[in-house]
This record gives sequence, structure tokens and C-alpha cells, in this order.
Amino acid sequence: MIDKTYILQSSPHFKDKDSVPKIMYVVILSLMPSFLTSVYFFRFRAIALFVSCIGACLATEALFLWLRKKPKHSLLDGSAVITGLLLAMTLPPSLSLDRAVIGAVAAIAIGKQVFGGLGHNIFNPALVGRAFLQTAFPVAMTTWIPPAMLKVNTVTFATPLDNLKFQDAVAQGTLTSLKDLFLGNIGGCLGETSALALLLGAIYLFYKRAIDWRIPVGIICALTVFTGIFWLANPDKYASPLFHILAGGLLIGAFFMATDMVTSPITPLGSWIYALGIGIMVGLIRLFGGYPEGVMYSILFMNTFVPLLNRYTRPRILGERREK
Amino acid sequence: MPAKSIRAEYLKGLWQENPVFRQLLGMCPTLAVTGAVINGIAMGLATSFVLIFSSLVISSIKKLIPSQVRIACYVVIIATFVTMADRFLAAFFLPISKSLGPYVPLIVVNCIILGRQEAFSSKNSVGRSLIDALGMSSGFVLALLILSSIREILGSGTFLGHQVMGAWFKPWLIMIFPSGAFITLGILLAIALVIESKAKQRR
Amino acid sequence: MEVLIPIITMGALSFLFSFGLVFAYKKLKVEEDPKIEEVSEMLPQANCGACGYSGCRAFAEAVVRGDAAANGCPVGGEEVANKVAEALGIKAGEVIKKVVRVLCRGTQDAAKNRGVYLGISTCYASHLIGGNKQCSYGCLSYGDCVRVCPFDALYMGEAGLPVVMEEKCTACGKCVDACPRNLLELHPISQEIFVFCHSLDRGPTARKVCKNACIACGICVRACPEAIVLENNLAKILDYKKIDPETIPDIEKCPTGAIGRLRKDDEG
Amino acid sequence: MNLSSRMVIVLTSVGLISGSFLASVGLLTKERIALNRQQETEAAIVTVVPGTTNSQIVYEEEGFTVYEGKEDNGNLAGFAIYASGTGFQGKITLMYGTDSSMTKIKFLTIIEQRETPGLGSKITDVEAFLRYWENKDMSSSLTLHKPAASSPEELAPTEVNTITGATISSEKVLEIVNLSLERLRNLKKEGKLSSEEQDAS
Amino acid sequence: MKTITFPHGIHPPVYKEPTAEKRIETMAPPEKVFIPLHQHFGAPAEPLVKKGDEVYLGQIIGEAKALFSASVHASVSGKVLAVDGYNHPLGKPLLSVSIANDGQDRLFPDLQETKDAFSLSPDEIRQKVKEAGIVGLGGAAFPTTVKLSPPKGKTIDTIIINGCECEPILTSDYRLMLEYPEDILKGTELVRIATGAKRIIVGIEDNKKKAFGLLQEKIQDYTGEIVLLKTKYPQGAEKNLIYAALRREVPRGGLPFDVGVVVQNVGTVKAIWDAVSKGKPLYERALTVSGNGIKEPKNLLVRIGTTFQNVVDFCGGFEESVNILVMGGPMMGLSQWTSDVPVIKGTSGILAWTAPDPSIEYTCIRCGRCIDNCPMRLVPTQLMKYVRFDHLSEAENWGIQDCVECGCCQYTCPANIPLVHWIRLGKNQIMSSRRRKSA
Amino acid sequence: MELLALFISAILVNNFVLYYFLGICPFLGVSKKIDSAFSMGLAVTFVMTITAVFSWLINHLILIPYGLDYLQIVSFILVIASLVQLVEMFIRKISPPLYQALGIYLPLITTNCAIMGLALIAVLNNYSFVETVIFGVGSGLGFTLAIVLMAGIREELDLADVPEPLKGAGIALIVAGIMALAFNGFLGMIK
Repeated sequence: MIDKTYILQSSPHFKDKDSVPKIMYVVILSLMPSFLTSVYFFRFRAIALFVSCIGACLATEALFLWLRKKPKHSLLDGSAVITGLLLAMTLPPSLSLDRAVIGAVAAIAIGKQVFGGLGHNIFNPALVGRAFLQTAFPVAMTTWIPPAMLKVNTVTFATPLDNLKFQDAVAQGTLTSLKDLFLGNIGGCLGETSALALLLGAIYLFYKRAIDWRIPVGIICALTVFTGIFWLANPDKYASPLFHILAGGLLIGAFFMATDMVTSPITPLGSWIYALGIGIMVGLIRLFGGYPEGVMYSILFMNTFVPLLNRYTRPRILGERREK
Repeated sequence: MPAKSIRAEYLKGLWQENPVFRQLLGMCPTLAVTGAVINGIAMGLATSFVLIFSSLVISSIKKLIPSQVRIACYVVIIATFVTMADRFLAAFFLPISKSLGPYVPLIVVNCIILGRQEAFSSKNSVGRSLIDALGMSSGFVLALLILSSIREILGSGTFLGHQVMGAWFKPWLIMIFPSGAFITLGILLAIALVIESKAKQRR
Repeated sequence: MEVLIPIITMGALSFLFSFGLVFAYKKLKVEEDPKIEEVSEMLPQANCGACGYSGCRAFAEAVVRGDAAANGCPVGGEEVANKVAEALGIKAGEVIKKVVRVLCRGTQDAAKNRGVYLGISTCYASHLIGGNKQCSYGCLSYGDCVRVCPFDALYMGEAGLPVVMEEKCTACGKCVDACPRNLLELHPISQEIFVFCHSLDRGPTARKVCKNACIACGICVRACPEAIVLENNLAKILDYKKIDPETIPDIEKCPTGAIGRLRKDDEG
Repeated sequence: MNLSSRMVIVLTSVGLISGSFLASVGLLTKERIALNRQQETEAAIVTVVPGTTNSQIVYEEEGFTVYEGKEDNGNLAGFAIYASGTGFQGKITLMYGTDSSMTKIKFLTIIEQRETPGLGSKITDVEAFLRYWENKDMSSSLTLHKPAASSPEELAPTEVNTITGATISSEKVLEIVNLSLERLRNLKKEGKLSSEEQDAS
Repeated sequence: MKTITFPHGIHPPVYKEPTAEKRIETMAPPEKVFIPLHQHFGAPAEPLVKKGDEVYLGQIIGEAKALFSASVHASVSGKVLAVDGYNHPLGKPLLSVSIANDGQDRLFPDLQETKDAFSLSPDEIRQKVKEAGIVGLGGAAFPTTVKLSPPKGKTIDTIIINGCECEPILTSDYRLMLEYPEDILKGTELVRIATGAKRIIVGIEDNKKKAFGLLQEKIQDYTGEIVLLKTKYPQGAEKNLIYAALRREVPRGGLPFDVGVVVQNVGTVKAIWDAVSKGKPLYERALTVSGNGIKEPKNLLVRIGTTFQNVVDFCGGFEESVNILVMGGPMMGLSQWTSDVPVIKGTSGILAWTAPDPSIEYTCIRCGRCIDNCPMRLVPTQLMKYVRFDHLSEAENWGIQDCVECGCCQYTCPANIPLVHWIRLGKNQIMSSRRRKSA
Repeated sequence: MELLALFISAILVNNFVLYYFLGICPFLGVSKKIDSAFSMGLAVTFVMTITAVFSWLINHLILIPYGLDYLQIVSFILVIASLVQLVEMFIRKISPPLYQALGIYLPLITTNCAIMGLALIAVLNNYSFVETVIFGVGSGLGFTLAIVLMAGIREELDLADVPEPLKGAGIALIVAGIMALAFNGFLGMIK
């Protein structure tokens, strides 16, 4: 009578079709507009940087998986590709390839694998890689070239935020126009030049519900309020909030970096605090800090708070009464 | 406690009980001054000087000190030697003294020193304390040397100020920074553990 | 004069603070367990915090309270650990050494699987949904006991049953608690005869799901009725001491091998 | 002897002994250390006011000292101004020299700094930074040339160069110098640089 | 039409089409039945018969001695073959009474009809429900007498009749509502009398509009209202249903009593009506046999103790490729290792299908879906980690005991982590360590 | 305003642990649990404040007037060691709950280089009395922030698949390294 072998498992016996690789590939797809625009703006350099970053990330990941005797499927789950892609997008187009490779190795090795691999890392791996490079090669990481389309014949070129910080651009009236910021006719990291491309990707992410909407909204609101106060108080000295939102790495940070599921809070309240923290810190660094741009540091800084935020913002369980 | 041979007593400080890699003591100077090899060596020697002499003094007068004030007495004795080292460096090796900054006076609170006094010198004979102090010092110097070599070579491309990496090499400034120090030491600790567990398996 | 001032300063400072300390010891002393002091004395006093406590004294207090293990000081190493343990005076007295025994012979070959178990690879998890073996009483072979053993005294044998290394076992009982089917029991090391089965199934069912199960045939009971009984389809040794050594060969005639001596090959 | 008195006596005597040790160490090294400090200052003065063989303080206040440097023959070689202020990460102490008429900055040297190694710390680098300070007009405030120029010729007489990647450190040095120049001009106006007036008379 | 619901939850595919329009067929009793004495939440019943006894249909064969327990009745008439361990849907052999059916269905003579059931006192109703061995038929099999006896000091103001049937595939409750609306409403009235409640709410999900319309019509003759709930899983979970219908939160670790509510499944109230008015004990129940592994999916009225194999044979047998057999719904049902297990009071469905290949398990990437979907507002991923790394006290602080194991978290987990299994593991470990401590 | 800047800089920019490498031993040792890390942080803040007061007094009332700057090390350490011991006993006598929360961490603090470092750095930077106290409180809070963040991360890492040899101090140091990178963002903000 007992002739069939059944599957024994705990309930539930149904499962929707989503999986980790699918989420990862949604993110990769959403980065494609920015990828294409950066290739359009920086031509061969962009491709070379993307290839070397992604390649180095995959190779490092494979090395660690082999060392730790882990199943190979994690290599193809797409997370290493995203790390490489995001890292490349935050690099200046003029960066030499060997340095990019160093950054990629650092991103996967000390940003991710030392913690145990995907899901265990505390800090955003791509940003760890970038912070590593920023500290290791500060000059190379702040040397910019103009986009290929501009046909400007200068060796060095300043980003809109450099102008703002070091050239007193508001007072001089040389602030980059919002239109250029939006379309991407500016100097800067590969992926952060065109706000339009990033927004396209972000819309796709929202559509696919692959990110927590609270985080980008919180960051942008906090930054708007923070810079808005100063701008209203003294528009001759401070740039408008819209400039701050479109310039630099804010959009890529808010939509693609801060929303990294592994390193952002899991609770709704935690997400709000985290996002506000990032927004305010970006404002602080841009307005008063030593660096023209602070998105990377802000996200890394708030990453350190995530375990505490998760712990102290546990949602109220149904029926739970909390003492006031 | 079975009496160890002099050799074993000395060698334990180098590896099994290496203050930095195995006991995680004296981390502050280990991290702070190892940006350059010369600083690491100077720090190691200064610490050794203090460790050896305070071990000598404390093991010889251990019976006189009531236990309630022993910590106070120990720190005064240690601080005396630290001041000597500090003044000596300031007088004869000004550049090193400058680059070590407040970390020379801070030898006084290096856990290695007070720890060895409490754990060893206050309970053992003068001779054994001396051997122990020598062993620990060597272990400490060794650790500083390893860490500072890595940091200087990668961070500035030099060793003891001499260019060792080719012109192609672009120094990784991060290695001179606090973050580089932390990360390097973290990785070194892991390597030490791997070596130790391999050695254990062989035994 | 230039020499005197520093000497006087230092002397005065030391005097002042020693006076303060004396005063403190006289007036502020808090009575406490002298053992804490004793243990504290043995520690390295590096106050490094490597033990996870806030200093050597805090660690000593924890040890005396029983919250921390005697070997919790990584700096002191074994020497200190031994001394501390001695000081705490856990005098063993004359206790018969016990070891843990695995009372199941449902090896991979003997006990069939129920189906394709898809779930967490621990015995407890498998047990929750009825277990991966057809026998509802036997070992599930996922090694929960092996994982909890703090002394590495157990390992998962090739036959799919945990094997005890007698010399390493301290009878701490962690594995006993870990087994969801209560197959591990502590017994004096001298005991040789065990019932290696917990199955309450009736004979035919039991035989169907596991070749080595007790089928309650009663051969052992007939061999040694003073010490062995059948209860709920299972043989049970009521009193080990009453087993007459001469009856052991008869007991070992068990057709499935569910009762008998420890075997060197499967019990380590 | 009871415990309390033993505690007091032991600790006090340890203190006394250590005090006497330290007193002797202090005495032995005091001169040498003072000498070191003096040598350091003198070396800096010689760097910024070449030809100086002896120098003396003509004006001193917190974080701001003016030395006058004289040549072998007693002629005034120039003034050395010691100034300090906050940099990107910590205190920066520097010294610069002027010609005898206080119209031009001759040289600049950094005595102490805690700027970012390899980046801000390039303010001590002659090639990258210090050589751009030679012969600058000190009658008005100096300004920074941005972005960095590649040779001193590109700069106006009142301009100094930026270090690539360390704009803030460069700015801070400039700020310290400008502030002290301001003070110097005021002092000159008030005639408080006594020694110079003597020479002029 | 306005619908109400609760926050969070999921929308799994429902797959109700194969059986939704099939009337409940009565399956003839098999030759042998195996009636476990433990079919409910609480202590097992104690056997009253022994091998060789002759029993009648509906005769009590297991008596509930403890407070949380339920009596068990013979579902056929015939001879007791054995009182011994037999396979049980819970996965381990449990004490069962096996009876050889003599095919006569001789009814137990003690069973009596009540003419005017509505004039009984609450205590009489409770007594009859207890005698009939009625338990919650939604799946959890909680003894109904306990639910009808609010503890002192708690007043019941509302009765909620659970007609959600939010589990996919199952349709037997839906059929009951269509075929026995009067019995359901009458049973509800009895519950109202027994508990002294004032208000009756019947909750039906908006994918069962037909049942809603029918009951809406019938309820005119009774007191009570019918509400339409938005189709969402787990709408039928007690605490969520109460929240959806009344916006009341059952306190942590509490029961619906604590907010003045009693929730009864439609099948249960029908059984109450049958027991009180006709004197019929709970010896058969309606269930759904479905899934793509069953040749002819059906809704059936089956005697307790019939083996799954018998039931499936009645439905044309298994498809060849079947590899998973589940008792209950696909979200909370128990997977079975053999079809040789009896139907018990809590068997709301017998499902069989061909499961897809197991998917690869990844590590948690903290996407937060489990948190977004948890109807109890827990943090399943954190609970899973605490259990996995043996931080059980932390897991307790994070509310592991509040988990209702509805499976929403695991359904949506992109990393395919068996979250429910981990949480069940943690809950059980906590309970067993507590037992050890108290022992 | 200056004082506020000094205060914030002591917490974030010139963080004792991440910038000066002071107090690493307790930072690694007592950062396994958030609760004990927080208590440790408070205890350090408390002792730092006291030390700042006393070291300034001794330095400016005794050592500087008599030109005894070379006695700084020995007199500071003597003050710290004795004071900590006195305070510990005092707290223990008057408030056992406070002792449980704070006091048990005090002995560990004697050899915490952060305390001695505070006294020395305050002297080095020539702070006035008020500045020294603000610096002391700020540095203490900076230490607390760093150690509590670290403890939060380490509790999280308890639930992670960290490679065996990196477990414990190894991963803690790497985390500290990345934290130091993140804190770099504050560079140049104040001072």
C-alpha cells in the first residue's frame, strides 16, 4: 500500500516565484539606463571600467567561495555583479584600471566576504570599495574628465559640487545649470552624471517593488529641508535644494546604494530614521564639511547604525501593549 | 606550575602568548604608531625598555608592597621608566619623539606592561621575570615590525624610508590611515589564527 | 632646590593618595565572598576584557557566582583555569563515571527513510514534522547531539548513528537534552547491556520500519525475567545489577540485536 | 607595623624614590631638550631668512612671534614670522621669512602639521607647495590659485598655489599666513617692531 | 460593495475552481476505520472500548477526561479490531481504535433528538456539544465546549462566524454555506444562546459572492449581519478576522475571550446544530479532495477514521506523478508520508499534487517582505536567525510565541528560507526547555 | 560656539577610538553586548570628566608653576589610578545599583589608554580649564558612541556566517576599520 515516496516538509507548501537572483537582476536591469548613458558620455573608458570592476568582483567572489567551500550558485546570484556595477558607477572615468580592480577586490573581500558573504555584510560593499579607493588614492579619485560630448580640451575638470565648494560658484554665478545636471552634461563619476537615467531606473525599481520607498523619499526630503533652510536664509551663498538633489551622487546613492536591502534597516521606522540620517549628513558634509560630496560617507556612517535601529524599532506585534 | 625551561619561557612570548596576536594586548600603540617601520621599532624598543626594567624592579621588591596599593605602586614605577624613555627620546631622537607624539607617555597604560607585572613579575623570581619580559618584548617588537612593514611598504612604497617598490607602484594611502591599520591588523589576526590551528592539527 | 621640589611633589602626592586609599579601605570596604578575592588573585589582572567581562575582578565574581566557566580567561590559559577550578573546590567526591550511550541501532541500512525530507537539517526540525525515518522512535541522523557537544566527544558514524568517544565524554548531558527522541542516556561506564531501541510499535510494524528494532518477542525476558520486562511492546531493563552474567549469551540471542552488549564497531 | 601605615609608607617611599629619579632625569635632559627646541627654531629661521647667523625675538604674543635675523656682519637679513592656526585636521605651525623691508615673503616652511598623510601633508613638500610661496608680495592679502598651476610662473605676485586634492589644507595655510600678515602690518603701523625702527633711524 | 480587511497578508493563487461548484457527496463508509483518540488540541481521549467489543455508529469510544479534550465516537457500527498505535496525520503512531464495519450503520440508541433546541439553557447546549465531541473544524480542532464557556469575568458581546476559507484550494466550507445555510444560521443562534452574545457577524470573503448573497437572504430571519471581506490570506486566522471585523486586537498570548469575541467556523456551527437538535455526534465531516494529483477532485462527507487512501480511491485515485500529499490547506496543512492515515476531525482537505523541484536556498538578504506580509507584525527573518544561532531568549523577546505559522513569510521569501519551520523549531525548543526547567 | 565645535569634534571627528586609537582594548573587549558596552561607555565618560578636571588642576597648579612638566606622566597616572579606585569604592558603598551598572567597569578603566590619552592630549593642545572639561565629556561620549555602534554590529554578526578565523577580534577590527572610513566623512567639518 505504501508504494509512493512523498515529499516531507513543513507548511506552507506554496511559494511565490520570486527569488534572490530575480531581485538582483531587477536591480541590474534598473541600472542599465545609467550604464548606457555613461557609455555614451565616456565611451571606451566607461566600458573598460565596468568590465574590470565586474570581472574583479566576480573573481574575488569565486575565490572566496572556493576557499570557504561554499556552493557555487551564490556566484551567479547577481550580487557580485551589482557590486561591480555600482562600484564602477561611482568611480571617476579617468581612474586607471588597476586601481579600479583594487577597489573591486576590496569591495568584495573586506566589504562582503569577511562578514560571511551575501546577506551578512554590515556595510554596502560597493561603497566600502569606493571608500577604500577614496582613501587610498585621494588625488586620482578626485580628478575628473569632461564627458566626451562636451569636446572641452582641458585635462582636469571640476564636478558641479567641486565648483560649489571650492569656487564659490553661487556667488560667482557659475553654478552648473539644472538642465545640465538633469541630462548629464557634467563632469563626475560614471553613473552619477545623468539624473534622468537614474530616475528611469528608479521608476523601474519602484514598479517592481524591489526597494523600500521610504529610504529615497526620506533622504530626499531630509536633504531638501536641510539645504532649503540655508538656501532661503541666504540664496547668495547656498545652492538650492534642487541643485543638491540633482548634483553628485545623491540620486544614485538614494535609489541604489542606501536601499541595499542587506545593509538598510528592516523595520519601517528604522528605515525612516536611517534615511533622515543620511539626508542630513549629506547636507552637513556638502555645506560644512571638508569634502564637496558626502553621500558615500553618509551611507556608510548610517550603515553602522542599522543593527541598533533594527533592534530598537521592532514593530508593535498585533495585540501588544507597550508601556509608555 | 611546572618550571619551564628558559628557552620555552622566552619563546612563549614570541608566539604562543604573543601579546598582540594571541592576547590582544597593547593594541593602541600597535595600531597608532605603525605607519612607518622606524616608528614601530622605536615604539617597540621603548616599550621593551619599560617592560624589562619595571619587571626587574617589581619582581625584586614584590614582597614589600601591600596588595591594596600595588596597582598604585606599579603604575608609579612604570611611569618613572616611561618618563625616562620619553625624555631620552626627546633629547636624542627628536624627530622620532615628535612623530610618536603622545604615544610614548601612553606606554604607561599599555596593558602588556601592567598585565605582565600582575601576572608574572609579582609572583616569580627576578631571573624568570627578566626572561619573561624579554620574551614578551621580543613578541611585541616582532608584531610591530610585521604590521609596520606591511603598512609602510603598501602605504608609502618604502621600507625604513628606502624606496622598495618600483615606480609602477602607486602607494595606497589608506594603509597609513587609521582604517588601514585596523583592517591590516584584523587580517593579520585571522592569519595568525589560521597558522595556529594548522599547527595544532599537526601536533 | 631644583631637585627637591619634584621629590617633595611626588612624595606629597603619593602620601596624599595612599592616605586616601587607606581611608577608603577602612571606611568604604564592602564585605563580600572571600572566594572572589581568592580567584581574583589568580587572574592575570590585565583587565583586558578579553573574557567578555569588565575586568578581572568582574570575571572572578562571575566565576564564583557560577556564571562564567573556570577556563574563561584567554590570557591566563590553562594554568589559571586549573588553579581557579581548584580554588572553587568542586571536589568530585566518589562519583561513578558516567558516559552517554546512544540507544538506537537504526542505521542507514536498517531503518528506511519515510520520504524526501525537505527542511532544516537538524533532528529536532525533522522530528517536528514527524521525522525523516519510517520509525517514529529512532535516530534521525542529523547530529543535533554532535553539534551541541562542547567537548567534541561525539561524531556521526558512517552508519548514520552518532558515536561516543568514552574518554572525551564528561556526561554533561547537553546531548541528552538535544535529542528530540530522547535516545541518548547517561549510564555508568561499566554497564554493558542495553536495549538499543525505543520503538513502541507492535512487532510487525516495528520490524517493517527497522531491521534492528525491538519486536517484543520476549526472548530476553525469558532469559532473564528478574531484570528484564516487556512494556508497551518494548523490552526494558528494570535493574541492571540483577542481570546474571551467565544469562547474557541468552539475552544476546535477540533476533534483531535490539538488546545486547555494546559493540566496539558502532559504539566507539 | 599595621597594614595602613605600611600602605602609606610604601606608596610614599615609592613616590619619593621615583621623584628623585625623575628629578635627576629631568635635570640631565632639560638642557638638551631646550637646546633641541632652540635649534629647531633657529634652523627654521635660517631656512626662511637665508644668511641669518643670529636672531632675536622682537615681538611675541600667543601663537605669533616675530624674529629678526641678522647676518654675520650685523646687517639685517630679514624677519622670520612664526605663526600657527588650525588646519584641516589639527594644528599647523609654520614660519615664513620676509626681506628686511618687509615687502616680500621670501620663503615658507612648515614646522608642525597633522594634515592627511600623502595629501594635506604635501604642504611640507617643496616641489608641490612651498616653492610657490617664494617672493610673494606681502602688502595685501594673498589669494589661492585654483585649480593648481603647474609652475610658479603661472601665478600672479599675490597668488599662491593649491595642492591637488588638498584644497582645504592649502586654504588653511593661506589663512594662517594672511592673518599673521594682517597683524604684522598693524604692528608696523603702531611701530611696535622696535628693533626695526632702531635700524631705520 | 464595501469590503473590509486587516493589514499585511498575501494573495496566493486560490485554485478553487476544480471543486467550487461540486456538491458535497457522501462517501460510503469503508470496511475498516481507524479512529485516533487524539484528534484535537489538548489531551487525548481515554479509550472506553477494547478489542472484540461491538460498537454502534455514534457510540462514544473515547472519553474526554481533561478540560482541554474532546470525546471520540465510533463512525461505523461493527467490531473493535484493536486499540493500538496507528499512523496518524501528525506523523507518529497514536492510540487508535480500529473497527471492522458491519455495513449496518446501527445507530447508537442513546442518541436523542431535541425538539425545540432554541429553548435549551446555555449549560444544556454546552453539555450536548461536549457529548458530541465537537471541535473547531477549521483545522486547529480546538474543543468547542471550551470556546462556548467564557471564563468568569469575561463577557462575550460578539460572535464571528468564519466563512472566509482563505486557504487556497479548499472549498468545503463554501459548499456548506451554499448547501446548509439554515443549519449554519441555526447553529450560530445556539452559540449565541450559549455565550449570551448580542451581536453576530458572519464574515465571507469577496471571492464567494454566491454564498454571501444566499446567506444575506437567509439571515433576514435571524439576528445578525453578514460582512464582505477582501480576499486575502490569512483572513480566516482568528486574530486577523477579529481585527478585520471589529478593529479589536486580541492581546498577546490572549484568546478572543479577552476582547469579548467568540469565533466559530461555519462547519463547526453546523456540527453544533446537528449535535444539539439531532443528537448527532461528530463522526463525519465535509472535506475537499483536490489538487492536480487527484483524478476527480470532489467535496465529500467522510466518516472519521477512513484512510486517505480510501478517500482518494473514491475520487478516482492518484495521478502517477504525485509527490506530495497534504492534510489541510496548502498554506498550513501537514505533509504526509503515507496515504495510510485516517481522516480526523481536523481534516479540512486532502490535497495531492506534483511539487516543483526544490528551489535553492539563499541567505537572507533582508528584503523585508516577511515583515511586510506578517499578519502578526512580527519580524520572521530575525526570529529565524535567533533560532538558527541558538539565541532563544532573544527570539522570545521578539515575539516568537505570537507566530500563528500562517506561512505568509515563507510564501514570499525570495531566499526560499524555511522560515515557518525555523520558527516552529524555536517555539518547540523554548517549550521543551521550559518543561525541562519546571521538571 | 568654539566650545560646541570642540565638543562635536571630540565626539565625531577626532574620535578617540577611530582617530587616536585610544581605548582599543575595552573597545574590542567589552563590545560584545550592547548593554555592557553602553555601561562601559558611560563609565569611561564619567572617569574622563573627572580626570580632565584633576589633571588640569595638577598641571596648572603644581607642575607648570614649578617647571615640573616632566612629572606629568607619573603624576597623571597616579591621580587616575587612585581616583578610579576611590570612586569605585565610593560608588560601591553608596549605591549598589549604580555600582552594578557603572562601577564594575571602573577597574578596567585604570589601564584604559583613553583616559591617560585624554589628559596628555589636553595638555598638548593647551586647553583652558573649561575646554579641557568639554573635551573630556565629548571624548567620553565619542567613545560611548563608537563602542555602542560596535556592540550593535557585533550582536548582529553573532547571527552571521563570519569565517572561523575572523570571528571575534579579527572581524571587530575590520569593522572598526570601515567605521573609521565612514567617520572620515566628518573630516574638515570642524577644526
